[in-house]
Amino acid sequence: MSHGEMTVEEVKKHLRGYYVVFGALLCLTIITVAISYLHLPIHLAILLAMAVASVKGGLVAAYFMHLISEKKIIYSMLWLTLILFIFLMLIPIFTLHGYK
Amino acid sequence: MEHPHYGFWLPPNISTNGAEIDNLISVLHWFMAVLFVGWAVYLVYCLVRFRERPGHEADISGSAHFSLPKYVEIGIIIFEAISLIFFSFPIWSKVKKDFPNEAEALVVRVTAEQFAWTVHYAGKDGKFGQLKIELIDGTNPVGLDREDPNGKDDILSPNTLNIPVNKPIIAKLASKDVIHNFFLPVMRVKQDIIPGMTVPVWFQATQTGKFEIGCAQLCGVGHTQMRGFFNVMSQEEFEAWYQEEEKSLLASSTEPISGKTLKIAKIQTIKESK
Amino acid sequence: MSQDTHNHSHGHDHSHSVGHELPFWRKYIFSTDHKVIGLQYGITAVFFLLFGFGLMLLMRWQLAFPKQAIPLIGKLFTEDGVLSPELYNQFGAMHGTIMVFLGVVPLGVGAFGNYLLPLQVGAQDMAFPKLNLLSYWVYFIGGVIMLASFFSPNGAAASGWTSYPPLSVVADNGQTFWLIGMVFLITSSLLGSVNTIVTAIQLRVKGLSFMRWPVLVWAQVVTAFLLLLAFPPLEAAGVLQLMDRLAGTSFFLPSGLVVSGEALKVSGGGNPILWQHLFWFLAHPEVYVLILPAVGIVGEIIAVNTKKPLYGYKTLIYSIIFLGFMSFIVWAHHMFMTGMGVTMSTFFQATTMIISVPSIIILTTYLLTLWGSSIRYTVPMLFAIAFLPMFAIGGLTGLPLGLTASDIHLHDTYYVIGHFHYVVAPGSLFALMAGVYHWYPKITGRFMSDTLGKIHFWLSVVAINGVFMPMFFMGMAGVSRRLYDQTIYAHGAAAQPLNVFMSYCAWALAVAQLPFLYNMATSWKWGKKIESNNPWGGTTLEWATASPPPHENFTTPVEVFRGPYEYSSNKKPLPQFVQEA
Amino acid sequence: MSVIIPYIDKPNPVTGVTNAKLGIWLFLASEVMLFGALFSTLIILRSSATDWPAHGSDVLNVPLATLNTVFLITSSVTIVLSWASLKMKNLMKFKLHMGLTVLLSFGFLIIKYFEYSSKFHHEHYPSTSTFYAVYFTMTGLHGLHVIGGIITNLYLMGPGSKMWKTEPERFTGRIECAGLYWHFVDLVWIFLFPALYLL
Repeated sequence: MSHGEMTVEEVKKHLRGYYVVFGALLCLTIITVAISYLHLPIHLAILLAMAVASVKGGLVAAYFMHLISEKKIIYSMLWLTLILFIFLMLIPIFTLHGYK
Repeated sequence: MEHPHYGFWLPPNISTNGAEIDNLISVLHWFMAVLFVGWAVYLVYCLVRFRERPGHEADISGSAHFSLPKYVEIGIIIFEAISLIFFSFPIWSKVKKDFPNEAEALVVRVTAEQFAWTVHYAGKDGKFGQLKIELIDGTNPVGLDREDPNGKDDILSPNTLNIPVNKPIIAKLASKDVIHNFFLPVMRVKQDIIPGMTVPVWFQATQTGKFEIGCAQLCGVGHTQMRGFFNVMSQEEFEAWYQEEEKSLLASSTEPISGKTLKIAKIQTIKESK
Repeated sequence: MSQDTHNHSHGHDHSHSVGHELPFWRKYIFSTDHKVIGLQYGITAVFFLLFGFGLMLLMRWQLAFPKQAIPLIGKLFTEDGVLSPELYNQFGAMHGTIMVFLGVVPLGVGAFGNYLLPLQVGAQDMAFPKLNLLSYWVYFIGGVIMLASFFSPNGAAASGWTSYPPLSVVADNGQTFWLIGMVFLITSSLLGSVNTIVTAIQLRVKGLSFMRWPVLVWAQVVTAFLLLLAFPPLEAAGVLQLMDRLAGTSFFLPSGLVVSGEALKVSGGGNPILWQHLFWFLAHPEVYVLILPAVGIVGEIIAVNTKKPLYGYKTLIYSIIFLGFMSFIVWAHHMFMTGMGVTMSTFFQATTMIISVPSIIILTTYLLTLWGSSIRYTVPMLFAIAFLPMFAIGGLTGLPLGLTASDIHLHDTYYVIGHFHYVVAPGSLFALMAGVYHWYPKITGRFMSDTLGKIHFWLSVVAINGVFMPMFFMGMAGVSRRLYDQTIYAHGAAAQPLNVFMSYCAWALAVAQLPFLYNMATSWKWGKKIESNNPWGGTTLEWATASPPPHENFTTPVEVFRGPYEYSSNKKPLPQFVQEA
Repeated sequence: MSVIIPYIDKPNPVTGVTNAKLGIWLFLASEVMLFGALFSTLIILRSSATDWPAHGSDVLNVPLATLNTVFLITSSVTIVLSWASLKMKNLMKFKLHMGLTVLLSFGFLIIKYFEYSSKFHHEHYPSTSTFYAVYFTMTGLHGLHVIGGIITNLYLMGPGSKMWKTEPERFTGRIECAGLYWHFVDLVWIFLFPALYLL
């Protein structure tokens, strides 16, 4: 199903989903700020903060950006981007550990 | 060898590591030549035999199956794998990783700046003096602290790297300003010097002679001028030079020592073999 | 043929009516027609190519005859007519920048991509015509900024086209121009590549499945993906370097720098290697941006002039895709000498060896297409054939540079210059010239002169090898690149005769381009008229319409019935757009 | 006769998307790489820094940034609601939600302005340290994206909305694309916020 051709009823159904996601995002924001005040060991803190951010980002992408029901062409393009993004993220690894 | 022979091919090699590198270069070029000649012969043959002419028509079946290219392709892959595993990896590992023991080697520091080299020897005690950025001035290009007990006998040699033959040398490279590249053509040594990092290289000369240091990375308007001298001496010659430097250092140290009145080794004047 | 003539006359009527509708500036300056924009890109790119080439011709004088005054025009640049080291470095940096970002890429991607891609997929225009207009003008502004930098107080950027910090950060103002210019050029490329991809994917006519795309369309799409996803890291790096220069940050400046005896007053803590990573993350894919359109053009021309199907079309396409993909994970082979450890160098050597495989497959499919063919020696075909061995030399010489051990000696020498110029000059540029000769009748309805074309070809092919072949020997001799005067070094002085020879060849190469420029200019009006709309017997969609194509490209609906390079049983080309065999 | 470009309002039956939608996703893909490069810069500089603040909250104002996060998340909801309103053929509701989105984005910028001026007041500039360099550059570039979004959204809410009368489907598609861009801006902030302020 494409949201490009959604009927009015389907849009209405979606609306509730948007509010639920909104609530979840607000909760996660509070959680991530709260965690930061615990002053956890740095590795754990980074892990938690990035995990929460990923969940939030995932929610935005999946529901607001409708990636949960997108067309194949968009998916394949995003997979490609994701892989190249991972390559890009090799730069810190190589810079920090490649010169030993 | 006083006057090295330079020409249109590899410069002479006087390094213990150089032969393997040269060997790889020549193996690769033979391979490239064979492959290219093969392709070229095939290409010229096609261009002549399949030219457009009356009575000749293209074979459009398109199903003509060739197996030779597949074998060539596999051959190339195998060759590349071999040159990686049996040539490049071991040589690189030897040059970059298997450093000689510092105790048996001569350790020098080479500091690059726009547009000069300073070679820093540790002196008799084998320990380098501290470097302080605030001491840097025209006569003390690396900011060597002569107050530091380790630094009292250190020798600074501008633009000239003198080394004894047949002894492993470890050069610790650093840059004061921009990226330079320490290039000893006859030693097959080339290393970028990234400011903020100290990168060691090692090499061992097999012959004496007078050669050059080049900067191989664009470092500004005087990049070309950034040429240093690289002299490989016999052990005796080297020791004589070293002692003379220390003597003149001692003579100057009767004056109050400070960074500013630092005695630096006199500049070698070499009539290059140009 | 009646169909064609019908289109032709129709097209003429139409373009007349458009001429009345739109004022001159809308039709030729701020046009949204992909064909006009393609030509704008082409003309601008040719101007920049000549400009960049001109810089090199001046540098070649200094290289051949160090510190001698340049005859006749030297006084324009310096008081004594000798090219100063400052100017030499500026010309060197700008030669690279202009040739790559303002010359070859706009010609291969901007001009050929814009003009041919919509035609080859059967579209009436690009998907976003206004965006297309915008991307040309953003490119134009970027070019103007680059040229303007020559007039800034201390001249243009002088830190090489790679702009390695810290040198580029402590350099004069020209570098700021360079960075701002680059931001414009990158933005233009990003807009253009979005347009290319959307056009190729969305506006395909009925029946044109992906595996029926002509090679050139595939090449352009892969190229567009490279531009789209590799350029942004350089844009980020450019912004960071601008911050370093203008806001005093230290992204690329480590602590403790002492420049000209003065401690640099910055916070420090940055990393010069970071720039190199971000730069080469773009600049390696950029090499394939330079070569892939050329590969596509050569494929089209070989397919038309061998009068048989292209050998191994699918293999070729998969190789192009794989090549594009792999180009993202080889970048650090440009940085082997920066002091990287064994693991990292092993990884990048391995990926570099892997990327050689698809390149060889591409070359092989073209070579095999020649077998059993009937080669028609048109001028574009001559250039396309010359591309093959030249590209082969360029590719093969990458081998000793891709292995760290041999790279120790060859890194940053003339060997590197020879290697990538073989890929880009007698490689890409020959292919682009072939493209000009091949599609000139499509664009203008007239042929370029055959005789002048052949003179151009033979002079060029000899001269260009005379320029670049000796570079391998210079590199072997250990002569570093970017030297103002190599005779200062003993090994440089020994190799100096090569430099003199190369310079003469470079000037000969310049002379060899005169018949080409004359031919291009005069044939527009006086060239031999084409007799049919499809003078070469092409099988792809751009030949389905009139030459030159009308404003909306296709006046009657087109449909695709088969792959791009097929032939009927009686050995006649079977265009994609013709239903009956 | 003029040039006809298909699939500007209705999706291409083969790919299932409109031109604009594919285009905006491609653009966002390049944006991912742009911010990716900046994040890798952040990781490198942070890992090798000597004077990086132990916690972002020591030097940055977390409550204000949290408020900003809430603003952006809310604006993401309002913009998707504005799109949904168009789907339900309600132009007024669309304008209401779009107006809210723009208001919230202005709120974000105003707070950002206070944050910046307080930093400048304490003489903390991009040149102070690599931390501030990263902070100002990344939030600055993100801020530019916010400004770009505001301009687009204002246009679509005002003069651009005339298209609703002539080509409603195409206009709805435009709002969807503007929404996708805006969600992306939100998404970048979702990662920037912990990376700079909380860690």
